[in-house]
Amino acid sequence: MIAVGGEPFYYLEFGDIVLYFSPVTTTLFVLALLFTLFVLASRPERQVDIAFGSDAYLAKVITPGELHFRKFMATACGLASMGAMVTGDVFDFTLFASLVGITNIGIVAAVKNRHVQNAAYQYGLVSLSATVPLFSGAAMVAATTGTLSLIELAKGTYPAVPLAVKSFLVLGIIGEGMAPFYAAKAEMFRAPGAPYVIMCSLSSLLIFLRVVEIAMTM
Amino acid sequence: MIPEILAALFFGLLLLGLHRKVVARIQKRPGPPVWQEFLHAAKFFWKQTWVPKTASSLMFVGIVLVGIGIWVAALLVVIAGGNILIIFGIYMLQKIVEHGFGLSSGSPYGKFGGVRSVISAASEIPLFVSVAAIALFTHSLALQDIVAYQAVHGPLLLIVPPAAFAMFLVLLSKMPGGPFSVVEGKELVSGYKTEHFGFFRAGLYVCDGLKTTVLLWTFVLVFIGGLPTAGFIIVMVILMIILSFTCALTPMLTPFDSVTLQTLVTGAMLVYVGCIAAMGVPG
Amino acid sequence: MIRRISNVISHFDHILPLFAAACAIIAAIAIISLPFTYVPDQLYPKTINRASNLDPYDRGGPPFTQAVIHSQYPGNSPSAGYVTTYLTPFSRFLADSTAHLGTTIVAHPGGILDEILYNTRGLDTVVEPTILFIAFAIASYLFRREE
Amino acid sequence: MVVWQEYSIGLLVVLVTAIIGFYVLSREKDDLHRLLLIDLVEIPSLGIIALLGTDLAEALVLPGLVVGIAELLALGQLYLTKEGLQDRPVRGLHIEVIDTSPAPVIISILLVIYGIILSGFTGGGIAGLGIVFLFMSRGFKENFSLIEAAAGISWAVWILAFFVFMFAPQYWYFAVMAAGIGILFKVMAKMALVGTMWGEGR
Repeated sequence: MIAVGGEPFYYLEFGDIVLYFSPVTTTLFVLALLFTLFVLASRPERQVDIAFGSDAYLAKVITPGELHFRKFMATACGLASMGAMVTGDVFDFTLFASLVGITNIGIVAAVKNRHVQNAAYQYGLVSLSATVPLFSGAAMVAATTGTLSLIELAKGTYPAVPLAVKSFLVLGIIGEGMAPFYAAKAEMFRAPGAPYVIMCSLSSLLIFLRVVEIAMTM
Repeated sequence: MIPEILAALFFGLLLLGLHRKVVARIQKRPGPPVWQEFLHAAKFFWKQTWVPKTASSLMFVGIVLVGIGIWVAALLVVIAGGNILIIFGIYMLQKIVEHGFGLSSGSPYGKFGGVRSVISAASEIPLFVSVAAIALFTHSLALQDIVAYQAVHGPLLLIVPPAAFAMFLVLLSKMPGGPFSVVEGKELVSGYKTEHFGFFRAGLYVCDGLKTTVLLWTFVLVFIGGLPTAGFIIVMVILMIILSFTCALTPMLTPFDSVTLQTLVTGAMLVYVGCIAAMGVPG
Repeated sequence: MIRRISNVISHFDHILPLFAAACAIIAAIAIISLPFTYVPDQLYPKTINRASNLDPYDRGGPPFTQAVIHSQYPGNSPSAGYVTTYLTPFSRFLADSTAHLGTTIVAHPGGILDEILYNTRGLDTVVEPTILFIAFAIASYLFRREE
Repeated sequence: MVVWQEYSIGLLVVLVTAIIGFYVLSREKDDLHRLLLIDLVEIPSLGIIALLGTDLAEALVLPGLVVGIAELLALGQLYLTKEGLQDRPVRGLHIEVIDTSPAPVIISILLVIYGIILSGFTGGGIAGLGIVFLFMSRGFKENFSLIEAAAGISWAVWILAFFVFMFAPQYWYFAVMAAGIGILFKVMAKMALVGTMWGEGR
């Protein structure tokens, strides 16, 4: 019984890493899947900027090369969030989270706009330093309980995970793109190409939901 | 299923109308009739509709359906007494929907609305801290179990008042004209809604109606417990009036002030939950 | 006060210092709550066979036989334990004739590390090069766009 | 009462270093220095993983390391782009001996052969080094997208091998060999690409 997410009804085994589908993880997985498909199918918008001092306005158009690259990044981001939603292993989850972090950088880094690139760089620095609390959190979970599997941890027979270790994990996820570090992200969101930029937002929200579930399960 | 959805929609729009009425009366205006929002929705259904030339057309149209879809799903989860995390997950997806609305058109006003909706994602964090506080007591996040727990131990509103307060702030951030409602600020025309007109705007009203009902209902279920239907309606109306008073009597914050305030609340909540966890839960 | 805080967080240059400070604070909290119990019953415990030619990475006995692996779900990977001793013919010759061939993924392929990485925790390893792959794609895209 | 074991003492030391690292990071203003400092901060995290003290720790250190390197690579390139530092007129080594004699080719071929014999990660590294050396010495305008495609395909082979492990474990031998060869070519191609990315911009 996974206390917080409800009873899992399907397990998918990859050796020691077992993916599980409980009501909560399945819902999140399906949402990630739907949005990924949605994002893949839609074309980017043409962002309109007003040219000050005259009546003119300009529409920014995304070049085909950039379009392909960002579509690829958005898809990878979607796949990573899907994986993070259903994985039943703490370390695997942190890896998926950092994959989400780096695809988010990729989605906006391709934009040729100094301001956006600056924001992307700062966000990238945060997401890179966030791997420190993430991975150390996962390692400390293993050391203090002797397992990394959420399914085992949820059984309650293992020693409790110290609160500080949980905070490490949550802080790591926050660093991968949640508020209040969103301020940097919001600047990234000024980039044109709504469907792809939305993936950044979606993936970090979903991952945050999942880490709450994980922290409460442990 | 369809009657429930329609009832929830109708009720939610009425609540929003009530909100406008209360705010207007506080400001010494007569205000629109209570069913004004409903009339708006009905009117927009028959208005002329097209997709702007600069928009990402699939996204422009699809995001309306997505918005309606997620709130219908949330409503069904509430009715089924499902997991509260799913409801809050959907609540967070509202951010994505706002973002999609704002960015898909290419309009700068919509874009600012969308960007602000991303900034205001800070409002979600108090939500999760309050969820953690609840889980410490109920040991489950299924709505059924939470309601059952309250039937035995009395309303959670009295057991964990700070959690209720945090969740109240979250509700507040989704009310039009509230201190945290930076997303639809009037300096941005209509924020993320700017470019969606006609039929799409009607869809937005459907979204808003469902959203209001679902959020208020969840709040009542989680913090007060199971009630008869009439009781639910009365408590939700009272809650709405409290919210309207708060909205009318507080200034709207700048986006980053709003983030700061919500982050501070989150910090306080974290300390509180930490204290509960450290002292051990009675019962 | 609130205004001052929001002025700080509104600028993205301040995000990294904020995050670093948060990390430092959490680390300090971790130090305060420190003595953590280390659970002795760990997965994949480390035992080193000093006598082996494959020292320090021989934990699986002779090549192409199944070693005993203490994994989380032994039932899920029936072939666990074979990969511990994967050697190419040439490295096998080196291993047989000298005492200086450690077999790990960073020295030579094979060894218990590969067993964990490839077999029981394969999904981790799939995700990890995917990160590398994505990072690489970003770098090469940015690099090439300038040409 | 929880006792102070070796694990907790080790953790104390590593966490103190982490605090120092993060403190420095929070004071640093320069973008490039921040990037370098983060690399420094990552080391305590590897330390914490290593304190696990099992084979699992070793297996976890590797992804940790790779993620750090990968993000460093991407961010480094992003830094160059955002600062507009593309004007690096470096092309090859331009040493006369290396330009004309057949030695670089022979050395490269030897390295590649040795790498193939070793196979796996190290083999890929060594073979990749050989190719990088060849490119450096001759300043080839190599076909970037071709190598990229090769890297992608070998990556796919490698991933495929993992799925064989998971879904058809009875073919583990085939999977091991496919993985060993896949990673050989993958690392080789990646190294070659990274090695040629310097100095070729305008």
